[in-house]
Amino acid sequence: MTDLRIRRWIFLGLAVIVVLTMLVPVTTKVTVSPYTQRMYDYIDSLPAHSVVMVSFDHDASSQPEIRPLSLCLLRHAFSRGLKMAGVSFQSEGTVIGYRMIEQTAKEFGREYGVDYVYLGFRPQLQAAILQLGESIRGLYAQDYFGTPLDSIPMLVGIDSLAQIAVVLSIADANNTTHWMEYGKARFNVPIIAGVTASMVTSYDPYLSSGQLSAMVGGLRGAAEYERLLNRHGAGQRGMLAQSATHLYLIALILTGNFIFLRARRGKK
Amino acid sequence: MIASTIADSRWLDMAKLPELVGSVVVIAIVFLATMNRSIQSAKLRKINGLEAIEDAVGRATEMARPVLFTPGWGGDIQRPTTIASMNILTKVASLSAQYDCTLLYPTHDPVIMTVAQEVVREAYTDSGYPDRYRADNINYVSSSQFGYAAAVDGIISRQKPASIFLLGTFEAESLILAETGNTVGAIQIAGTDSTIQLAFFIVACDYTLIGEELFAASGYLSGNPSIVASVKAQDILKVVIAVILVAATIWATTARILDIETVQWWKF
Amino acid sequence: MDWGTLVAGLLTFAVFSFLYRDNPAYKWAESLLIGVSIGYTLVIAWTSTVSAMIIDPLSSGRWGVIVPLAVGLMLFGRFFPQTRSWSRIPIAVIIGSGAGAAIPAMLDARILNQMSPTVAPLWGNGLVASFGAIVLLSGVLSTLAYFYFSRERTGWFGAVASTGTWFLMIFFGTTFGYTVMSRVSTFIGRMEFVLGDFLHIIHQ
Amino acid sequence: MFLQYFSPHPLARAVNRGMLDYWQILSAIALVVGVVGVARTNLMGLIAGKDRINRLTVLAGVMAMPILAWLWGTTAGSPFVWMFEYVQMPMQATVFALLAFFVASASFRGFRARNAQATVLLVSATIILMSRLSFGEGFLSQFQWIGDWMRDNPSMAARRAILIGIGLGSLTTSLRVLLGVERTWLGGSK
Repeated sequence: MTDLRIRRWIFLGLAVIVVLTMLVPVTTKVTVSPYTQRMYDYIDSLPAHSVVMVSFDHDASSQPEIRPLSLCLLRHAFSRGLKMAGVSFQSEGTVIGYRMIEQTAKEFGREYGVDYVYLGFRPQLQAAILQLGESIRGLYAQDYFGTPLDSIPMLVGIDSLAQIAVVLSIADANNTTHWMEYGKARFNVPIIAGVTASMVTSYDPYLSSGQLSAMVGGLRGAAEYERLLNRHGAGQRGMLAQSATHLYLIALILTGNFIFLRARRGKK
Repeated sequence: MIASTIADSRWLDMAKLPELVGSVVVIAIVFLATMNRSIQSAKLRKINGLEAIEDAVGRATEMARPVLFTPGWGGDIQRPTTIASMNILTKVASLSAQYDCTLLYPTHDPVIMTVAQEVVREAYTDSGYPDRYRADNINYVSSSQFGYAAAVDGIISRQKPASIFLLGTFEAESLILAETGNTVGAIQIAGTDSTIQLAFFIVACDYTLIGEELFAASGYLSGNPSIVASVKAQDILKVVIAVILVAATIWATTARILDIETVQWWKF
Repeated sequence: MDWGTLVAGLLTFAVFSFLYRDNPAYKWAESLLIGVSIGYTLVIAWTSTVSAMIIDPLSSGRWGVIVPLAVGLMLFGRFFPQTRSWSRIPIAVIIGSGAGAAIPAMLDARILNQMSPTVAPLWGNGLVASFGAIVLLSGVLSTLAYFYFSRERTGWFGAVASTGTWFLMIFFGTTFGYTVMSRVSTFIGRMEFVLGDFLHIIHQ
Repeated sequence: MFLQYFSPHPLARAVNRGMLDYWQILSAIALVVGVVGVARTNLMGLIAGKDRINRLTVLAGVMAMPILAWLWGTTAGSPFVWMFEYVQMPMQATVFALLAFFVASASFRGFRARNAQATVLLVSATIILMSRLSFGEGFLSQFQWIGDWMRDNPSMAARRAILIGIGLGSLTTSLRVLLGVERTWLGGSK
């Protein structure tokens, strides 16, 4: 069999496994990791009415993975009575961020301009963060809908990162690093992050060095968070498919090696 | 610390003093090393990926197929990584000028595109073949991450480059490009400062420049004594860092064993 | 089903068809994606840069933006042979200032902050912690040795540097494992859309 | 830009802000240069009669988005956002989802126990995959702490060293640029 044909069979196998496991209505029980617990406790301990800046630092493409997690974090924050200021430094995250924040605010009956506000997109993340440290109005004269910031009740007396309790960066790439390198290092605002699973290792050192105050990652993190919030959601639903795929990948690694080692022995 | 977020009339923020001292020391070491004649003649060890560049371009020429070079989606021109990638581009461009091999350079950033066009044009001119330069082959494809990935994938599967250089700041698109490159049987030389993507490149590519190796590349390729010396300066700094780490660890361990409260001078 | 979901579903399948081989449906979807995403970027650049940073300040009499604008416009010099060298100026400014800004930021986040947490007492916090601290310190040191360029890898130094390779391999393996989770999750999330919103096989 | 990092003085901040504005303005201007290139290539292809439908699609996409935005605005619910939510977003997410498949083929092909180091690579990847299974408590949950330990110690060590290395590499590259030793980006070494 040629390499290309083997590839197609591998692809087909993966598709079949994921589709089948998603159709099985079984939920697996996840254990909550200390990371997720730390994030939960962090948000839980913020005083009510403090302002959280939510930065949607991800692209449309990561939405399938990160959506369950964003929903969890936003729901938790709204349920705690925190005020949310949404921003986005990834143009594609703009609408997504608005939809997320709008949806969860509605669930909790929060009012635009009083409990949450959406400022929209600005390019050049690092430039923008430095500017936010100086003056929010310097970066955003108006919110997403063109209302001047001065006529938004929630933002009275708030004009720089110094008045922000914490920045929640929902990210699929290195953007949280910029928040730490510029926002935290320079303006000392705490940073917490909801990230894709692949970013977890990258951000680990920052977590242990304290540049990142808390972090939760991936669909698994969402499943754990859903459990802490006592809600059933897409995170928990995806876990069986996730685990089955991991087993499939392990099987592929083993088969690959089996073929390789046998071929090598054949040569000897 | 909050004070540091507010502009005031002080010229120096005392909280940033360690960084300032550090920067001055680093700059001094690099500067002195660059000027020092004996350091300029330092010998550098081999880096596999760099040695393979010439073969890769030669292979493409023999197979009458193009060479593809792309700097990834994550960087902008200000990033040192992009500058480092440009150094290797110069080498690849002058080789493809000499061998009369088509060089394709798709990018996600128009500023990078303009710089790359200059770099390649200059390399072709320096090699004595200005007429072989085609500006159209160095193009902006799309700023969106997966728009870029889809476009480069399309180019790879239709033009079937014999050698692919993935050098720069990569994010999730890394494996999409590397695996597609693999299906057309290309030799792939990758290098990035994005730590997660390194894992994928290691698995999927023939040669991978790991982090700092990418930056050191210009010392190797240009042979410019000042640049060689600055690579040597990096090594000197590494020794300094190692000595500090060991000294601090001994300090901390001794303090712990003797149970003494001590200044944690290594915490910045 | 609404139009949007239908369009999104069909485009999803067109992109997945690339897994079998490059084909006209994928090619068309790719062209559409490229076109639309460039158009999208143009709009974003217009609203957030041209309109917000150039037109608004100018129309309200803040002329300061003219300087960066004029330098930036020199980039168009590249279209004419006589003025080609002009386009290097804006690039030089951006690279120079970028390099200046990178130095302290890199030192702080990439070097100092990575050094501090590596330092921990090697003894006195229990066996597991000690073992961890020893592994961590020796890992950092040997991997640094791997990146040492100006010395051939022979003798004791070669041994240290090759220990560094082992740590690197563990890191790559671990990262690969964790990243795989993310990729698989994305596919699962996409299938939630295909099986749920589009085909209505599962109910959310 | 280097000195302003350390200073809270208003002048330093103003210099900083001006420079950042400039970065942003320059990328917008360069975008025009880039799009002109895209349009030119596709128009020439269209005239030459190669691959007409696809080239037309690219051009239509490039033009449609600004027109939609200009006519109906760009907030949630407008046609521009519809195009984004139902055309651009699903396709991007799907291209991303292709990665799951590529990960599978790379696992099959790339993780071969060629030598001791490659074996370490494959064993640690396998352990992490095992550690992230969600089949409840029991035997498999043992892998979780092994995985966490690997992540926090040996893997973290290598990552730190890589980061320090990258930091050093970036620093010296930046310095080389400032000292004028490194001039490739100007196009050539002159």
